[in-house]
Amino acid sequence: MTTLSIRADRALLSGNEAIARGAWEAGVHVAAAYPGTPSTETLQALARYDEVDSRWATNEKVAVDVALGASLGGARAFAAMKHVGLNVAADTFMTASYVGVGGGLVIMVADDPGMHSSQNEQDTRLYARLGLVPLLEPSDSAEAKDHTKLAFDVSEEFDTPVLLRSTTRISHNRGIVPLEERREVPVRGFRRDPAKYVMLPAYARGRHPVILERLERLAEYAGELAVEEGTDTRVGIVTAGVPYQYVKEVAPDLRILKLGMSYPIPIERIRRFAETVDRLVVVEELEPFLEEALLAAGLEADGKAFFPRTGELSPDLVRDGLAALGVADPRPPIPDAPTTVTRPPLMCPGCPHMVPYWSIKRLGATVTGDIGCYTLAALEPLATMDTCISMGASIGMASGMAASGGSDEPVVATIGDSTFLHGGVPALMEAVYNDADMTVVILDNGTTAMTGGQEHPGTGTTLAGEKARAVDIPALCTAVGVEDLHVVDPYDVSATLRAIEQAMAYRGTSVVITHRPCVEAPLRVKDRPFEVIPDNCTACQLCMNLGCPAIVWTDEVFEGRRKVTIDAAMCTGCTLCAQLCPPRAIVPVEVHP
Amino acid sequence: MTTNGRLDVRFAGAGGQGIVMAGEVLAAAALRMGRSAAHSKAYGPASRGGASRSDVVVSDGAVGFPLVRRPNIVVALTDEAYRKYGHDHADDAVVIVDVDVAAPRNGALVAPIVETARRIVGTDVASGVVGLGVLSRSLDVFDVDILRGTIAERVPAALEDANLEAFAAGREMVG
Amino acid sequence: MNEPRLIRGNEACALAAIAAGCRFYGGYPITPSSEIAEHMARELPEVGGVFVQMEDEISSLGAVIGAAFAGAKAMTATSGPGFSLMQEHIGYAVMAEAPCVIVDVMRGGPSTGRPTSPSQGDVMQARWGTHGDHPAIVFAPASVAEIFELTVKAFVVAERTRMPVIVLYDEVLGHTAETVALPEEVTVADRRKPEVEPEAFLPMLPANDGVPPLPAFGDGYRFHVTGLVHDERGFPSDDPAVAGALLRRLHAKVENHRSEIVDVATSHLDDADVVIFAYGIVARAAEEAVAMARRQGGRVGLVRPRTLWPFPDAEIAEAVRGARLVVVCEMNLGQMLLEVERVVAGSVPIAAVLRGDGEPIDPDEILAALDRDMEGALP
Amino acid sequence: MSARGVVLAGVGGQGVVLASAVLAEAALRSDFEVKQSEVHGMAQRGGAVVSHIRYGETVASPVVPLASADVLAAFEWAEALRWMPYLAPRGALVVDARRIVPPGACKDHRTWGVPYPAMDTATVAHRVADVLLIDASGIAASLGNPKTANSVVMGAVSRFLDIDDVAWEKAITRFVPPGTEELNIAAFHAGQEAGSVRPEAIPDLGLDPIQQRSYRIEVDHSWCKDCGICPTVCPEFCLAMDHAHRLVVVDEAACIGCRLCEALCPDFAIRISVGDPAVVSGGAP
Amino acid sequence: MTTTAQVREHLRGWAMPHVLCPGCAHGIVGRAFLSAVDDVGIDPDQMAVVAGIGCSSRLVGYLDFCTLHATHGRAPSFAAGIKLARPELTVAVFSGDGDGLAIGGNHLIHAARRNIDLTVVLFNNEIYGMTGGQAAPTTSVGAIASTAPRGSVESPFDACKLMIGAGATFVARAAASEPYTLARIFADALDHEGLSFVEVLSDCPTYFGRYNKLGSGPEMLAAITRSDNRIAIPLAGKRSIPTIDPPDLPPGVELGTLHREHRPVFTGRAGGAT
Repeated sequence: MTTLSIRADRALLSGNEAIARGAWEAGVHVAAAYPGTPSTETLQALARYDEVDSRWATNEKVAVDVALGASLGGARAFAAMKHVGLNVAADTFMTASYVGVGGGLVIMVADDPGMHSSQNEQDTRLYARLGLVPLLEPSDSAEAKDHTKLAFDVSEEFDTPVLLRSTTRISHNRGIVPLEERREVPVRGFRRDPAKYVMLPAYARGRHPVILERLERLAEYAGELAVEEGTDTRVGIVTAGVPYQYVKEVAPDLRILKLGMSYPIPIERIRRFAETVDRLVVVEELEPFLEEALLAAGLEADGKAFFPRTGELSPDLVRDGLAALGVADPRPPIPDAPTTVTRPPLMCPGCPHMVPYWSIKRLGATVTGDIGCYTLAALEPLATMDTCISMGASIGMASGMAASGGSDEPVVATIGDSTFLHGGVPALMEAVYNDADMTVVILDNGTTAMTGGQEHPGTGTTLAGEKARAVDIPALCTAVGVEDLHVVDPYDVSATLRAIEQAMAYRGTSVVITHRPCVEAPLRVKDRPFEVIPDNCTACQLCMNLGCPAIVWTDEVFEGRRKVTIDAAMCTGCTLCAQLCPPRAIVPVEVHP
Repeated sequence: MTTNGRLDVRFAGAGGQGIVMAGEVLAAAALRMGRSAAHSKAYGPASRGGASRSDVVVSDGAVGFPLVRRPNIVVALTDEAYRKYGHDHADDAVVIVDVDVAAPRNGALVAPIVETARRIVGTDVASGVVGLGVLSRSLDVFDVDILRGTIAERVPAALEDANLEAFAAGREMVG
Repeated sequence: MNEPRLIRGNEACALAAIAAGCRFYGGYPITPSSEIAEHMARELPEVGGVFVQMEDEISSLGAVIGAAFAGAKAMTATSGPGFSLMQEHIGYAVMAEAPCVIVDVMRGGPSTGRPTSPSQGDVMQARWGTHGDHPAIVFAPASVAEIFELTVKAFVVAERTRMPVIVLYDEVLGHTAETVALPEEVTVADRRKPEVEPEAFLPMLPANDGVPPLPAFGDGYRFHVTGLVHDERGFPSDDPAVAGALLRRLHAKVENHRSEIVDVATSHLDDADVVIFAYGIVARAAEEAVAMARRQGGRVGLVRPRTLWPFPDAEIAEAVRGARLVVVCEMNLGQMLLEVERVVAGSVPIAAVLRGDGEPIDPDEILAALDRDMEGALP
Repeated sequence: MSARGVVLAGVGGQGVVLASAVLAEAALRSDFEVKQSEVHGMAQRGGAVVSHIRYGETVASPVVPLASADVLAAFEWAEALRWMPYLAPRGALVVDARRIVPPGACKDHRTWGVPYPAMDTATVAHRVADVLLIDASGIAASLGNPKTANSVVMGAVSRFLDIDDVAWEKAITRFVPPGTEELNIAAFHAGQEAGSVRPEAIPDLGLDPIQQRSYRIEVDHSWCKDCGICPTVCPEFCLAMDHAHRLVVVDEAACIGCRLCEALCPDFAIRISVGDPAVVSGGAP
Repeated sequence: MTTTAQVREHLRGWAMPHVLCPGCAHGIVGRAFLSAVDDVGIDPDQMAVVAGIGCSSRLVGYLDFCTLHATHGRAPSFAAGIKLARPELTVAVFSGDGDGLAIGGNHLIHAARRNIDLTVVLFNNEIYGMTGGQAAPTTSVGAIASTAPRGSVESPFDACKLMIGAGATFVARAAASEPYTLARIFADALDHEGLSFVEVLSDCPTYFGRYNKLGSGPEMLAAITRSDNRIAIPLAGKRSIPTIDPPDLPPGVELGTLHREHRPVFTGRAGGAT
């Protein structure tokens, strides 16, 4: 048996790690982001490199502001976010296109086709067209790193911000990536140029033609970046990103034009490719972005007639399309999957969000929710969230809901600490300002839990792990004018129920801050677990209403109902089920000496 | 001594000299002699040392007022008790005092009662019995055998002989 | 009758209680009543009864009332300070109609006063001590023999009327041994039990005499007892009509049993110019005084209520008719005097021999008063 | 050789992602091209977790196409069934013979999905070459740490892959928590030796359907004081306070007859009685 | 736990609804008690319940046993009289914290010392409810009452420790929020020969809850459960992160059967103790 040595010049990296590596190798100086699946790990990976000033921003707009500022200061700058984050950042993004850059400015946006953990599956390529900004689209980890480095060069060469579009399948796919050294790029320094950087209407009017001219040059560049492969000319595939891999998987010999830069679209380059094949077909996820551009350019092309516009593609869906086009074997019949139990995601054992929602459900309210772990409260058994739209939307929506008079129950907005600081504060000011009769429950768990426990301005720690000033959320609420403010421990069922009830009863904008650290981050909470004394359990299953995954059935039945047990390995000892258990059947596991 | 069929007797002494028993013996003996009797005594702190009293009313018929008014007979065992309880007696009363009493009235019978009790029984507690002996000899009202029998009943068996001896010693003091 | 023997007042009280069927004693030691408790502690268990020394007089009467509802004839005994503490439960016993007997061996007061001295200072407290407008039944024996007699009677009356019945005498009587020939048997009474089935039972529905039948806890009748104003079901009521009717009935039932309760002794009244009013130990001095006065030729008589409460208005009025002077003698500064004044209502002059120093009133004192206050009463 | 495909499936928290990292690393150390794909985010929180690993001379798609996985390794029975469509005809199925019943399937009345499937290898045996139902959790526990069950499963998986033990061991050493390397390697080898267990040998969870009764909730409003306690204790939300803060029965059909409302009614005002029989709940099939 | 139908058998239905406030948990305690009486199999004709004065004490009027609503604090003495006079009865005492520990404290400890075979249930709601929310001997330091408008400054009694010290032979503390445990403990207490004392943590939403902003019945019941040491201790010690202050949790109490011994029972009769 031989011992294989792993080579130091390559590594198995996720797309996000590869992008971070690429940014580092490209000599990036400043990076800012707001966490959002599937983009989050990018900045966390970048933060491991000492040369880079990596930081969490309060939201995506701030992240782009920071990156643009750094860029105008002459440094290479990077911002990362998920697709919906770009909506938040769109204001700065759109005008950044006009001002151009100092140092290279790359904005990584991770789309989530299939909505594994997102509220929509918008296609970021449309933002590129809207902003007249070039967009690069890698198809695997190795390319992700290469495209990132390229993006910085393009940015500086064409004086434009560059979008780097990933998708879940790129970001969370691991592949082998060759590793290179960092290229140090000197910070050029800020060069005063009000006509370029101060977008007064008069100056901006001057910039628009510049941008359009830039776009033409970029389209040409995009054509040079495109790669042609394959010999089977029955169909020519135009594609980019991970769908390219699916096409290669299903029909490796087909003629393929793989775009590296999918905006601006290199129409002329495609027109030339089209001449080499019988039939032009676009394989792209989500919107018919390329397809429509080709049709508009007078090229005959197929796409969404064969490949779905919703959800993410897969080798199987691509096979289905190619088979329909007659260039691939149809997939073999696949027997139906055996029926199995549904397994929706759950809050963690000991999650401090459980009781606030349990309480709201008990009290009855119309709940505008927000983005975070607590969105799971929309599902059984808590089933206590009536809306969930976008980061920070809960508070403003509650204000509007209250104004509408359409809810015959109290209106409650629920929002996490990170989300509150991201987008909730202005809305809270609006609510207080307009005296909205509503309650805001701020679920403060001291972290950005949904994306895996990132720091934020309220946590007192930076991305680099250094101590920072923490936002005092109660003081902030007071400062914006909240008069009915309650801070409670959500592990105290009674106090939580009471605080929320009192806040709901208050006429005006009231705030309840439930205050307990997340059980997973930044420290994993694991205390003495609780157990069920079977003799005492009356199988009411009240404890199960918390939605704690550590509580499960046993085979023991009481009056026709199953008793429960607690998985000691999962139980964090949060005491919540024990507080709810009326027969006192749930007690701490005895510690035997 | 004028009695109208009623005799008021007072034992005065210190706690622990057996005056309550003496009174009870006298009352019980009176009952046996076909008369009525009432016995009362000082209670409370006075009964625990200091001056105390033990009163018996003996009547041929029913006892009217059950308390001793002006005693016809006084047996006083200490000077203090005599001064407190012993002086307010009928003019023709029989007064028997221990040698401890400093200034008994004229005609009082003075005897070493307490000392005799100590000598015979070993403690002061038989002083009352000695006093009863003196009384029974001074005044021919009580049947001596009944008194002896009553004493024998009331004292602990082990002290029966000593008490009877003390009673006899009391009687002997009267010439 | 048994052979006469020397019995102290407190012992007679205990003997009477046992003879009357008392099988429960709850008490707290206090001079000059303690011998009753001591006797009961010795003797009650011998006859199958229960003795418990409680932590205070409040709980003593509480236990007694509890025992009463459990079917026992029950009593307690105390003296001034303890009697004060018992007032709360005397009221409860009246309201809840708990048959029981309370003995107050009076001593000098107020407050701790003179614990080992006699007094008649509690006679008004026995009437009015507990709050609210309530009836009272109080007996005042004047001798050891009467302590026995009236204690037995107290049990009889308590059972017949479902009332707490108070026996009042003073330290002297409690501690004095007198020649008594106890009766061989005594007349006892048992409470009336319901005749209806438990389902039809209304706990506070009175019989014709105003007294509701009383089953014991555990007899199969499940009922509620309360110190609150209650209706015939025994259940609290806020209805003024119910409250008014209840209070009237509580009074009426005592009135209905008046002939069994009220007991007044008299002597030498036929030709009396002077009538002495006295009760308890003072009556004994008065008797002596009457005898002395009569020996001197004075026409002096005695009225001696053995029932203090309800006050024997008619009997006293009758006794003083034709007298030229009434002399009220009591060991307080004039409590029953007020009642006598009320009854005599100015028809006869009233003199008083009052003593509040803790010493018994002497016959000579009364005699002297007769001399002083009624020239010619004594020739 | 065309790319190998392995699908690892389990429940959030079981270590699926770690196991797939080990496999990818082992393949990398065997000088293969490797792609591995997983989904982060919500699915990790107690939900179903799946990871695809593809390796070979060249690998295009990071995702295993349907019916093409050489091995489907499931750390839990229901998850094995869920991902069966990915398994190639006559591929190998490795399953830890344990059941993690999601809370949603545990409520007797309020299931929010399909009930938990019976453990019966016959339902899948006809579509696979090898069914290896191993008691990985039991083996791991007997080795001293139940958390090494995923290493046991990977040991069993290794029997169907062309990656040598040295690569596996190095990969395990790299990814498992420090201090547990030896234990995990031992677990891995135990998995290589593990024999298949018969489903009948697995203790029954008692998931048979339960004959449910229906219940009547009677509120004696003349006794009830509308204190609001019972709605907070009713596990099935049958009771609620209306806007006038009066008690109302909102969902009698959901009543499971636990009688908590009775026991916690200070006013003796609630009566639960057994209603019409024969309402079968959504228990197991 | 018996059903409402069964429990109602032990109620004087004609007297209901009872006088207690909405959300007052005393009724839950009463129900658990009735359930225990049923479980233990006591003949209702042989059951006597005595109460003092106060909200909890009013409860006995609704129990279809022989019931005696006594004077303030004195219930143990009435109960002693009943039990001693008629030993075959099962006798229980319902008392409030003010009733039992303040005015009746002496009776309570002496009942324990004598070890009379009674079951004493002390309803602890930390306040005088019937009289309008005055401070009780159980009011926590800092808690607001109408006679402690700036917060109570007196240390409260630990009733169970007091009773253990006084010689009670069965001492338990339970919570009104836990009817099943309550019924079990009541059953044990009723079975126990000698004085059994059960302190029940109950609530007073009308006064204590209102003065101290503790919510109404549901919240106060939940708070009782949270104050159980089995929960309060793990909560207080739970790991936090530096930037989030550890929650300021009030101290908890010990629940459960705290003391049990066998000691001769006082009967007041010849032959004395059993």
